[in-house]
Formats: sequence, structure tokens, C-alpha cells
Amino acid sequence: MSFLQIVEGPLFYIAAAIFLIGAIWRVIGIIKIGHKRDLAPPKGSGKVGFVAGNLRHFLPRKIFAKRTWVHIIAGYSFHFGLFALLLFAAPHIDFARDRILGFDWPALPRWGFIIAAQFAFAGLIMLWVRRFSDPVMRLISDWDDHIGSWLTFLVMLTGCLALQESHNALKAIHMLFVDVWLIYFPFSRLMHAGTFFLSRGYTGATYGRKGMTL
Amino acid sequence: MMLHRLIAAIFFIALMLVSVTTINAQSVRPPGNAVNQSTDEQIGTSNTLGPDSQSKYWHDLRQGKSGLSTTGRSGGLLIQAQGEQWRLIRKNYIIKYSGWVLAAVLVILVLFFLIRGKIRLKGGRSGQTISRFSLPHRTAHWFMASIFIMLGLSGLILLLGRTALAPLIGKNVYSIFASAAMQGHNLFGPLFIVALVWMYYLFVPGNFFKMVDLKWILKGGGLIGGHASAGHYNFGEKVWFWAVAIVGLLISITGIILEFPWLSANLQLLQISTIVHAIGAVGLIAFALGHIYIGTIGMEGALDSMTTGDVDVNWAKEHHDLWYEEVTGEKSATHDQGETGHAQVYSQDKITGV
Amino acid sequence: MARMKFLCDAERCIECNACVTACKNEHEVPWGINRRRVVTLSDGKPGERSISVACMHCSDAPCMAVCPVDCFYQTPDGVVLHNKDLCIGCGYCFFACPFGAPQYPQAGNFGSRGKMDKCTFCAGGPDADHSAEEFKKYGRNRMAEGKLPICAEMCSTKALLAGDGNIVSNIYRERVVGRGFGSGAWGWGRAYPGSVSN
Amino acid sequence: MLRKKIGAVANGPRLSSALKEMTKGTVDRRTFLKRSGLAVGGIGAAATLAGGRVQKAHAAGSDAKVELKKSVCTNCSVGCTVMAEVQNGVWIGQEPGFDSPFNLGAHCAKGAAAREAAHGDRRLKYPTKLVDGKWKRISWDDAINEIGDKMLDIKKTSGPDSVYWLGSAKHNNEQAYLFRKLYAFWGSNNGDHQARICHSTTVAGVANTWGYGAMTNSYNDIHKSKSMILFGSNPTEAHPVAMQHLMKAKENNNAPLIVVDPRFTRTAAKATEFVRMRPGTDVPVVWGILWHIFENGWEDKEYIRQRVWGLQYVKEEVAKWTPEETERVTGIPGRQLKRVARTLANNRPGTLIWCMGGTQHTTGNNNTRAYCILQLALGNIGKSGGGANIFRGHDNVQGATDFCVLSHSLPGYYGLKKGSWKHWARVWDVDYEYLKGNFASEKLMQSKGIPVSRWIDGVLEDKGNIDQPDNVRGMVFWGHAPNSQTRGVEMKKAMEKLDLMVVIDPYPTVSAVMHDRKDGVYLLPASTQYETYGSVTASNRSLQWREKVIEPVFESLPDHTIMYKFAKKLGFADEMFKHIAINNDEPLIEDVTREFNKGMWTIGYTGQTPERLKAHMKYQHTFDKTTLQARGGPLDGEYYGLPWPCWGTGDIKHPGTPNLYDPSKPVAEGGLCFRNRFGLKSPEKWGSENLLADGSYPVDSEIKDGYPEFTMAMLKKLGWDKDLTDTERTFIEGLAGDKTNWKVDLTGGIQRVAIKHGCAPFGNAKARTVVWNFPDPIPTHREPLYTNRRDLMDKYATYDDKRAYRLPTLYASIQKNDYSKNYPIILTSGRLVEYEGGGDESRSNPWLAELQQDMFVEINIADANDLGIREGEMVWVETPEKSKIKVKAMLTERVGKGVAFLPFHFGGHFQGEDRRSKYPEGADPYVLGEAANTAMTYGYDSVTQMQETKASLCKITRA
Repeated sequence: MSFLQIVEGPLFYIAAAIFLIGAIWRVIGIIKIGHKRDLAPPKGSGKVGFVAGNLRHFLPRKIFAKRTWVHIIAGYSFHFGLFALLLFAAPHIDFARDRILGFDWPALPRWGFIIAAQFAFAGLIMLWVRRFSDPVMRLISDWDDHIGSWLTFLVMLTGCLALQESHNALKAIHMLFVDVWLIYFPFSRLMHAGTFFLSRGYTGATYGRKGMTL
Repeated sequence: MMLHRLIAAIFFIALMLVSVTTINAQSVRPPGNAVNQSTDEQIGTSNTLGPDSQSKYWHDLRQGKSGLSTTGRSGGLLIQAQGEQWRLIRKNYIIKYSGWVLAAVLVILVLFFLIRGKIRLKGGRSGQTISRFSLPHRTAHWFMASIFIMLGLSGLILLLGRTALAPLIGKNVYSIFASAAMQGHNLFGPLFIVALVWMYYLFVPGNFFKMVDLKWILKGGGLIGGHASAGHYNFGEKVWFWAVAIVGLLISITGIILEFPWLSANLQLLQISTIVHAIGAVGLIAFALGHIYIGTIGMEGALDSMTTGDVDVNWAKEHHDLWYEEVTGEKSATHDQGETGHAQVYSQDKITGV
Repeated sequence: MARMKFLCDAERCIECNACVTACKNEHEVPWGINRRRVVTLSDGKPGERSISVACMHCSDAPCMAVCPVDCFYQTPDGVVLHNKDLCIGCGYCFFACPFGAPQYPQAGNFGSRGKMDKCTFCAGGPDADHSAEEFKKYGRNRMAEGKLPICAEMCSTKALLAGDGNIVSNIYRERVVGRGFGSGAWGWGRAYPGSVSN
Repeated sequence: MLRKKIGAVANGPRLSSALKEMTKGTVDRRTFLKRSGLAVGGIGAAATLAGGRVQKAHAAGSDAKVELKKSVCTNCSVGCTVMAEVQNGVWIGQEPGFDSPFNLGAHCAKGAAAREAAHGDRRLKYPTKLVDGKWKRISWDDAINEIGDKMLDIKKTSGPDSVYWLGSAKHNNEQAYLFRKLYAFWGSNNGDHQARICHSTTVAGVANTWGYGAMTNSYNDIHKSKSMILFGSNPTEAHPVAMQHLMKAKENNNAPLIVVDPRFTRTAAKATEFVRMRPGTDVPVVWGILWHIFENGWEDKEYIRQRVWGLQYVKEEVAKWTPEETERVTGIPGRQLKRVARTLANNRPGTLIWCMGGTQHTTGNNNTRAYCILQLALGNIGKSGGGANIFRGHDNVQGATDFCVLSHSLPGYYGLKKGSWKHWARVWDVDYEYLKGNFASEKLMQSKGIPVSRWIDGVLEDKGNIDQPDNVRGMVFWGHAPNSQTRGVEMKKAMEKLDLMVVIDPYPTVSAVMHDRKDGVYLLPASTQYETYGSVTASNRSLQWREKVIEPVFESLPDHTIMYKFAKKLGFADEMFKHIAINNDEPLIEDVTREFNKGMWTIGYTGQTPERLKAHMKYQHTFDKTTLQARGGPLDGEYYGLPWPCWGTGDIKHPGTPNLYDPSKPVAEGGLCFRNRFGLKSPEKWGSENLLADGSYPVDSEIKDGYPEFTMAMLKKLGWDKDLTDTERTFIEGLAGDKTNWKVDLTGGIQRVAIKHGCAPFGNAKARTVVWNFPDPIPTHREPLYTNRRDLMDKYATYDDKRAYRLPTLYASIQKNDYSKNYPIILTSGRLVEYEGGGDESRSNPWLAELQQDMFVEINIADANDLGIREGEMVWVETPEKSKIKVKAMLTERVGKGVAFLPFHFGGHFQGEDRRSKYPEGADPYVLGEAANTAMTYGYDSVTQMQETKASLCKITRA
């Protein structure tokens, strides 16, 4: 069995299983915390607040937008770029069809792929640069943040270096990082990808019950 | 100042757009063969052979005369004579000298470090800092830096890999590197342009040359003839800035041409582009080595300006006295006489303690 | 050892494109890639001449010299071949080749060219002779079967000659003598410098 | 440091070998291209991903044995041998057929891509019918039943002449013969094929001059020519492999190559002299040349005395064509024609070649006869290296013509007279009365049917104006591209008026999409000739035997199988296939060959038995590449492909006739003289002169002078009847006794005896230069119907309107209108090397389609500048009949000022509208374009109804 076969075969499935189980475990853990008892009768709906909280936070607040516009643009650039890459890159769709789902959907053309990658890279680099050059960010960042950023960066980079799709070695390296990333994901801040709904929703729900509009 | 920067930035972008559109315009021109020279229809025995002698015919071909073909974009061209020149320039000059140039710069830096050592702060660290680069400045710088390194490394692998790398790791493995390098290079290339424009916009104020720079040169940047005064940027930094801006522009334009080959049907343009691109890039990399040296191990306290953005007051006084004065209104000890006339008084809160 | 050469007799080439389709048919070259093409000069005017052109398998091949991954090699017969496993599609061989021989699946955005494809003198590539891999990447290996390139073999007017340089130049010389007037053979001096020719 | 570096080098190979495994496999480029959307480079690029390609790669990898099959290219008439490599029933490659004396391994673009034609994935895949505007798949049985019922219904209500059987030059000889037989048994003469619109004027003109209407020599014989003159012929594009032979003459003999054409064609580029003429002035050009020849006494006087009749009448006409008058009409300077004349006179024997540029005119028959007269005056006919070398268009158009898939004759040019029918009834072993019973009337049985060029009028013309009971109501397009015919706009109307349209073809053809019908159209997939076998006649009259390369692909069936199915459905299969074995609905090809061997006495298709033809293919390598004669080997002395006439039965082993009318050989060894076909004396009006040859006869002839054609009576008179065998004598006596002539003697006895005594069975006569039974007995110039030279109208006006072939035909009533103001540019058309015919097959071949992706019009640069048109722009080309096409402009000096040229292979667009969506799914050709003939105008030859495609008028405007 070649190295590539291992990293995109058994190792990938193991990593994916750890990812899934870990993520579910994390989410259950959060849900199990429950919410604080209301001290007064709720004035509004917690459910509406949950949704509103999630939606509202997608829009940057004016007061922050002015000061941290680089951060905000970089954040959107990175996240949208990454999702476009992840979900609509032709090789990814092929992989998903052949190894996981069994069906496929339209892919981005190659140039679309590359533009998405450029957005993602630009965003990620800016975010990471900010992480060590902004004193506040530097202070509140720990190893977990850096490892998460770097792992994501390496997954993206190795993926893009393998764009020619002619050398299995490049693909194998990419897949190796993917596997590591998947294993690392649920136990790190990368998990924010799944939990930010809950936290934003929690806050939103609290506000909702208190009758605050966001 | 804001207006100044905007105009500069717009000019910069416009220049790039123009360069791209001119390339494009070339491709919509009728090909050379569409321009017919009407020859008088000859009623002679050779009325099927045309007016030219055989040898002239083949000679013209050799010089790149083209015809018509049903296949391909450049199908009409038979012999492109300049390919050979391109190959020779690449082989005999670029590949040959770029390695030497980079190696020489490294050697000089090592020697310089060995001889001169780290430039220490004469007064030591004061413990007080002064804000030199804002967060956006730093973000832009590091954004550029990371992309520059990516491009530089991948570019060098492609340029020198066959000579330097392939014999070490074998053709098969090297091909993997080269493939990755090419994909990476093509991917990060456009980001370089984004970084370049952004950086230009942020850094262009203060980077225009002034009289003080002449004095700085005469004093060899402080190496000879004692302390050389400098504003926010000294002459060396200004040169570096303009080198990045201008050479970077060249690299960007040629890079676009190479990255989107369909923009131009002109093979010669592509060939010239690779040459300009390579020369410019090697030059910038060499310069960057110096920049990195002086920013890190070469000078105490210099790196702070790009990490925290705050530099030690003593560092500011020693290396950018005029700027220090400008910001604080305070006369620095090392300052040359008679240069403070225009300095304005700034409030004390520009200086922050640790 | 024979030194393989192509020679196109422009006095005979009639731009029937048989060489082009014969090549495509033999090697299953995809749409958009033409390992061989025919160029007509002075189209529609007195002096019109056509020349079939592909990789000329140069003696000192420029493509070989510039390839950043060194994927080219020359067989003992003088045929210039390349290894597609190594090729990274950078396009440098196309810049260097005097005859525009290298072809790429798609010269698209962001430097995407795909792996270079060019005339192999019907001699396949580095993979095992007659293997499915070889066929897929380089097409048929006629040389290994003891046959000459299909384009020249099928040329409608026998304008395109291929084979051992001595024989090819003898045939051509005889023709030139027979015609009573001659022309320099196109591309010959360029592709095979220093070799005996017309 | 240094040590470490060395270590790294040593490490290198280890590292690389460790990674080697990873570098090995590559991602399948096809799937990658598909997914990443890189393949959006047009339909062609997408198609390279389709399944068709993969099959070969698969086969190439397997270890099954590779078989070599010999077939013959199905494009032009050169007859190039296609060597097919077949593995596991898959055609995996082509090798050059070096043994073939015709092509010596060479191919043009089409031949080199032949494999794609058979394995192509744009083929019609199963029977399909149009239902409510949508194509619906049906079974073969349903298709035959539905079509057959409809035909029988039409026959019942309107008579058999209301179904039109349009055959093909793509059929092999056996299929062509069966097709001719099919519509004879159906009971109509309304059948025809492409020859009508390609060389019918040649056949009529040439046959009426010296006997047979075919290429006199061969492509290979051109090797011996000392000069070559081409009229309206562009072999570099139409017959590329033929150029090989021309080049040989040019290089080895220093033979001047003269091209007379309105365009500076690619052939002209290889010529030594190019004569640019005004389209439609062939007769003046020839007379202009002959004027100099007669003026200087360069004609071959002795030859003319012995073998040519009537030249003094021609001289009178030629005398009118002084250099000044010639230049006024043709635009060619007198001194150039003088040089041409001198060149031809000084370099004898010279060959004269013509093609569509000469034939497709309202005066086509005049042109062809003029060419013949030029060659006769120079004494070039009947000589090796000379001859009238008429390059035919399709691979078997010579054969299909010989089997008379035409509306005016029975196989072998027997005509439609009662005797002709009776002859064939004997061959077919059916009763004459039975055949007659199938026809509407005996009169219609013996009258010419509607020619293919006029089927439109057969549909659209007022019923009362047609000489048959009803209009044409059902059309069968059996291997015919409608876009090869003029008047596209009216054709669309005609198609829409029909009750039934049947298209039988490997490809849907433009017939499938040209009209806006909602139903009543059937597409039946026929196999290509690579999927069946049989004989095919090349332009030089040689027959070659094709092997079956692969089994029919998809649901396609060979044409003869489909014919049998129809015959069975229409109720005459038993009679029609009486002596032909049927195997699973497929008639046995060899039996068909043997059957026509029994009846084709006139032109000597009798000696070419299947066995002999197969042997010729097998021993191809033993034939001389110039003389075509086998040297040694089992076929010693025979000529390659037994070029007809191959006299007598196969048993007498006649070697075939390499060059017609060549008296330098005994008849038994392929020699001949001119045929006695027009009686013994010319009519009174033309001097009542003796037409028999004078002192010229084939070597070893026992009659040392001219003689009439052989009959039993003549044999008896000469005392040669005692050489007949008993069976022969019995048959002859039983047939018509002394009146029995060489053409109807089914035993071949008369031929055998005549040849035994060194005589040609068809007599020994003079060629006639005055065809007294034609509208213009001496070829005369008449301006095209649409002409912009109104100043020539008084002297060179066209014919009066007339009736021919059951239909009224217009001449003067069109020419009298002056369109030259609004339509100032002369429009002509021609071929491209990559495509053939209507182009459906070649435009569906990716290798070829890639090379010519746009329909274009060649416009002279000066005209284009006057009109404000630039290179590559779209333009409208509109003709006086108000039909117009939208095409790309190509600015070139190839066409002269005032002339525009259209290639005619495109189709699928109609007056600016792209009709790709109307094709059955997956069967649309890669390349579509406007059909040149959509715009081409009315105009038909006065003898054969050949369409006028080479000289019309148009205006060109920016689109």
C-alpha cells in the first residue's frame, strides 16, 4: 500500500471518525451545560433571539468596522474563500463522491478555484499577521491559535501546490495534513467552526428572552 | 498628503491596467498575414512562382516571416528566430549570474556581520517606546513579506533548481518540487500585486527624497563621517521602498503576461517578460536579503518597529532623529544643528511607556 | 547509428493536412493539440508554398536546454523525446523552440498549461514500449515496430520525408537535380546544424 | 560543509527511489479536465472526452492479435487503399498501403482520418422517426413497415413515379447495381444520384464524342505526360493523392502544368502557368487556344485524318475566337493563350484534366466536348501520357454511373428502350411483362425520369406541367447530401411539401434538419463502406475489392441489407433476388457481382469476377506503379483493377483496358480504337461523311481499317462465326439470330471472337467533334443565366426555355433580366481538402472538423475594401433569387476582382439560423455552417440537367 493510499484511505477514515466523534462530543458537552435560569419572566422569545444572534453577528458593527476593517475584510475573505475551496473545488468534489457521498455537484472552474484560494490565503495571512502584530491579539493568542492557523495554512498550501494533479507525492502530503487537521480539529479552537452558532445563539437567546433587540 | 497618496496609488494602478490593456490590444490586431501587399499580377512564365527569389524566401522565413495555418493560434509562424536568443540569455546570463549574485550578497552580509557586528543602541534601551508603524502598516508589511518569501523561494526553485537542486535529489523528486513551486508561484503571484498596491498606498508618504537624504548618502548612512540624520525613513529605506515599488511593478506586469498567456499572441513579449521578470526578481531578492539582515540581526531594536510597532525612544533618536523630533517636538541629542526649523510640537501622549 | 530527420519539400507540399490528421488518428491527440501543422506562405498569391512542420528533433535541441525540470532526452537515433511524468507545463520549451512544436492541452489562466505534448517521431516515450501507459501519454511507438513516422508515410505527394538523414537528403537531392531548379530545404540547417544536407 | 554535501548527493537516489512510487501514477487527464471545467473550448473539445476514444486505448493495451484489412478510401475517386489494423473487432489504427499502385501509401487528410468515419460517435445510431417535431427511436422492423406502407399507399394513389429514389455514389458497385434494380422493380425511372450534378455533362459530352464517358487514362499514366492542362480542376484539394502523379510528371518530365481557373487555386500554386479566366467561359478559352493551334498548324493532321471527324466545322467556329474576342469574353490576354497553345503543341502527349469547374454549367456539355476537341486536335487521345483525364468526385461515382443509378438509363448505359429492358429482363431472369406491370405505363417506363437536380421541381411544379401522373410525394435520400444541390430555399419548401421523407445514411445529413417538418421523416442508419465489402470503381475505371474492416457499428445495416428489407416489404424481393443468395436479410455480394458480370457487356464490366478482383487486391504489389500492369506473379500482364472495358467473360482473362482508344496494343491486351456508336455516316446536314476510322486500327487487328460494331451477321460475313462454340451459337441464334449484336449476347461469344481476331467489339470509328443531336452540335459559348456581362448578350445569349426530363426548364426567361446592377459579383463554389461532398461525414470527424471550423467566402481584397468588409467579419452573401447566407469573410487574392468563392461542404445553418438543435441527439456534426448551395441559383445544362454552381451572381454586405 503506497503512502498516498494510506493517507487517503485508512488514515483518512480514522481521522474523519475522530473528527466526527470529537465534534459531536464537544457539541454535546456544550449543550449539556444548558442555559442559565431566567431570573425574571422572559419578555421575548429565546428561539428568535438564537437565530437573530447568529444572523446579527454576521454583520460587523459600525463601531468596530471602522477600527478593524482589515481584520473584518480578512476574516470574510478567508472564510468565504475557504468554503468555496472546500466545497466547490473539482478534486474535492471528486474525493467526496468517490470516497464519502457517492454523488457530486457542479465544480468551480480552475480559475475560480485559484481565485477562491487567493482570497483564502490573503485572509489567512492577514489574520495571522495581525495575531502577532496587534499587541492585544498577541496577548490573547496561545499555541492553540497558532497551531490551528498554521495547520489550516499548511493544508491549504499543500493543496494548492498539488494543483497540477500530476504528482501523487504532492497529493499525499496534502492528504497527510488534512488527516492531522481533522484529528486536531475537535480538540482545538478550530472547533469554533461548529460551536460559534451555539455561542452566538446562546447570547442571542439570552438577549431574546430579556426582550432586547440586536 | 492623503490626496497625494491617492493620486500616487491611482497612477500606480492605472499604469498596471494600461500595461495589461496594451497587451490585449495587440492580440486583436489583424495578424501580419492579413496585411496583404498587393503584387501586380504577372503574366510571365513564372506567374505562379511569385516575385521573390527562392533564397530570399527562405531567408525571410528564417527571420520569422509567417504564413497561414488552419491549426493553432500561432500556427502561421514557421521559425521564431528569437527563441535561440532567449535561450542563450537565460542560460548564459540569468541562470549563470543570478546564483552568483545571491551568493555574493550572502557572503557580503556574513562578512559585514563578522566585521561590523550588530549595530547596538549606543544609549541602550530606554524602556520608553514610541509608536513607529500602525497596525495596518505592519499587517501590510508582513502580508507582503510572507508572499514575497513564497514567491522568492518558488521562483528560485524554478530558476536554479535544474542546476542546483536536481543533481542533489534526482530528477523525479525535483520534478515534484518544481511542480509545486510553479503552482505556488502562479497562485501567489496575483496576491503580490494586491500586497504591492496596499503597501505602496500606506508607505508612500515620507518616502519621497529630500535634501537630508543627500547628506545621508555623503555620510554613507553613518558608516563613514559620523551620524547621518534621517526622517521617518532614511535614504536606504527609501531606496528599498522605491525598488520594491518600481521593480515590483515590472515583475507584476511581466508576471501577469506570463500568467495569462492568452492575453498576448506575441511570443516575443512572453520571452522578454520571463527575462525581465527573472532579472527584477533576483535583484529584489538580493536587496531583500540586505533588508532582512538589517531588520533582524543587523541592528538592535529595528525588528520592534515591525512586530509591536513601537520602537525604543533611544533607537528612534539614534536612527531617525528628525522623525523623532517631528513626532515629539523634542530635540534629540544626536541631532545635527540647524535641522529643526520646521519641526512641530506634538503632544506628549505619542510616547508611551511599556 | 541512423540519425532521424524530417524534411518537408515545399515544392511538393500541397497543404492537404494528411500529416496532421494521420498524426491525430495514430496517436489520438485531443482536439486543440496539433503535433504537426501545415503553414502556407503567401496564401492565395503567386509564390504560395506550404510547409508541414512539427518537432524537427534538432541536433542541439533548444527545448532540452531550457527545460527547468530536464524532462527531455535524445535517443541514440537523434529523436528528441520527453518525459511527461516530469513535465510541469511551464511553457519554456515553447519559448525556446524555433518551430513552435510544443503543444499544451490548454493555455489558460494562472499558468495552467497542462503537460507538454509534441511530436515523438512516432517513437513513444520513456515508458515501456507498447505499454498502455506509453500509448496514453505519447501515442503509438512505431519506431519500436520498425516503422517510420505516420505523417511522412502517408504524405499525399511524398513531400514530407522522414528517416535516416542520409537517405532523406539523398532523396531530396535527387529531386532537386531532377527539377532543375531547387530551393533550400526548409528548416533543415536550423534543426540539424553542421549535418550534411542539400 | 563539503562532506555534508557529498552525503546529500549519495542520499539523493535513495530519497528519489523512496518517492518514486509516489510519482508514478498520474491523474487521469480526461477526468481532471472535465471536472475543472477546462474543457469548455467548444463542442469539439468536449467531444474528445466522449467514450469513442477510450475504446482504442483499451484495445491497444490488450494482447489480441492485430489483423490487417484492406479497404478503399470512401472519399474521392483516386481509390487509395486503406490498410486497417483491427484488434478484437476494433479498428485501432491505419497503416499506409504502400503496395497500392494508386496511392503508394499516401493519403490526404480525409483518408488519413478514415478510421474516425467508421468509429465516429456522431453517427446515426438507430432508426429514428420524427414525431411532433421530436426524434423518436424505433425498431428496424417498424421503420421498414411504416415506410413501406406509406410508399405503397403513394403508389396506389399517385403511381410509382411519385416516389423518388435518390441513390448514391457512396454505394459500392453491388449496392449501386441493386439500387438501380430496386427502383426498376418498383416501377419508376425516378431515381438518380450525385453523378447528375457532378460529371453528367462529362459523360454525355465525352461519350458522344468518342464512345465512352469516362476518364480515358489513369492517374498513374500521367507519369508519362509531357504537359498537363487543368480546366476547373483543383486536385490539391479535391484529389490530393492525384497530385503525387502530376508532380511526378512535372518533376521527371519537366512537364509544364497549366491551370485554367477563375481562382488561383492551391494547384495553381504548384503550376508553371496559371490562366485566370472569367467563370463560365470555358468554351471561349478552349477555342482561344485552338485558334492559335489552327493558326499555326500545330494540330496533328495525320491523326485527325485517320481518327477524327468533323473538325472542319469546328474550325469555322474557332476562327471567330480571335485573341481579341477571346480576351473580351474570358479576360485572358491573347499572348498568354498563345503561350499555352505553344506549350501544349510542343509537349505531346499531354493530358487534359477537368472537373466540376468545367461541368457544372448550363453549357456543361459544350465545355466537355470542347476539351475533347482540343485533345483530339492535338492528337492526344488514345495515347499513353495523353488522354482526357476526368477526375471523378466520389469514391464510386464512376461505378454508380456505370450502373446507371440515373433517371435516363439502365445499367451499362443501355438506355430505356424496350430492347434495353428486355436485355436486363433476360439477365435478371424475369419476364419483361412483369417489369412493365410494375410501371404506371410502358411510355413512362421508356421515358427519362426526373433528374436529381430537379426533384425540387418534381415536388413544387404544377401537376399539369409535369409529364407524369402526379408530383413527387415521397423522397428517399439514400446517401445523398441535399446541400450539394442548388436552390436551398426552394428545397426547404419542397421538403416540407412531401408526404414522406426517408434518409438512409450513416449520418443524419442536412436532410434531417433543413426543413421545419413535424413528422413523416425517417432516419435509417446505414453502415459505411468500411463495415461491408464489395467492389468499387476508381476514376480510372479500375475496380478494387474492399474487405470488411469491422462489423456494422451501433444498429446500422449495410445498404444492400436495407435494400433487401425494402424489396421484401414492397413485395418484389423474390423476383429481384432470384439468383442472389440471402443470408439473414443480407444479399451475398459475390452473387451480385456475378449477376452484373452477366449483363454489363457494353462497357466491359463482365470480366471482373469477384475472384479476379480479390486476387488483384492480394497481389497489389506485383503491379507496375506507372503502367499498372502486373509484372510476373500470378496476374502477369493484367492491369490493376481490370479497368473496364474488361472484355468477355472472366474466363477469357482479358487484362482490362488501361488507356481507352489506344491502338498501340492488341485489343486482347488492352488496346482499343474509337467506338462506332453514331452510325456509319454523318447526317446529311453534316455532309453525309463516313464515320469509320481511316487506316487506324489496334495492333494485330485482322481488319486493317475502320469497321462497324460487331453483330452475328458481321461475324458470318467475315467467316469468323465458326469460332463460336456451340453454346454461344445456340444462344445467339435463339436471341435474334443475325441481328444479335455484341451488347446483348449474354454468352460473350461475339466479343470473344472479335477480340480473337484483334478487333474491338464496338467497332472502329472516328471520334466526332460535331454532336449533331445536341442543342449545340458544335460547342458554342453561351453566357451563364445570371451574368453581369450584358454587353455579350447579343452574341452569346442562352437557349430558349424548353422541356426536358418531364419538366419545363428555364433559360432565356431568366437571362433576360438584368441583375448585374444589384448583384455585381460573380459567385462560384468548390471544395476544401478537409471535407468532402455535403460534408456531414467529414464535419463529424473530429480530426478533420478541427481544421476547418468556419464557413467562409473568399472575397478579393479590392472588392472587400470597396464594400467596407474586413477579414474575419460576418457577411451576407445574397443571390438574385433572394436567398442569402451568413458567412465569414476571407480576404484573399486567390479570387480575382469581381469574383467570390464559397466552399460547398457546410450545412446546418440556414439563412443565418443555426439549426443544431434540430439534429437527433448526439448526431450533430462538430462543425456546422451555411450551405453554399442555399444561395446558389437556378440553371441547368441543356442536355443532362446538370446544375449551375460555378457561375452565378451575388452581392455581399456586412452582417
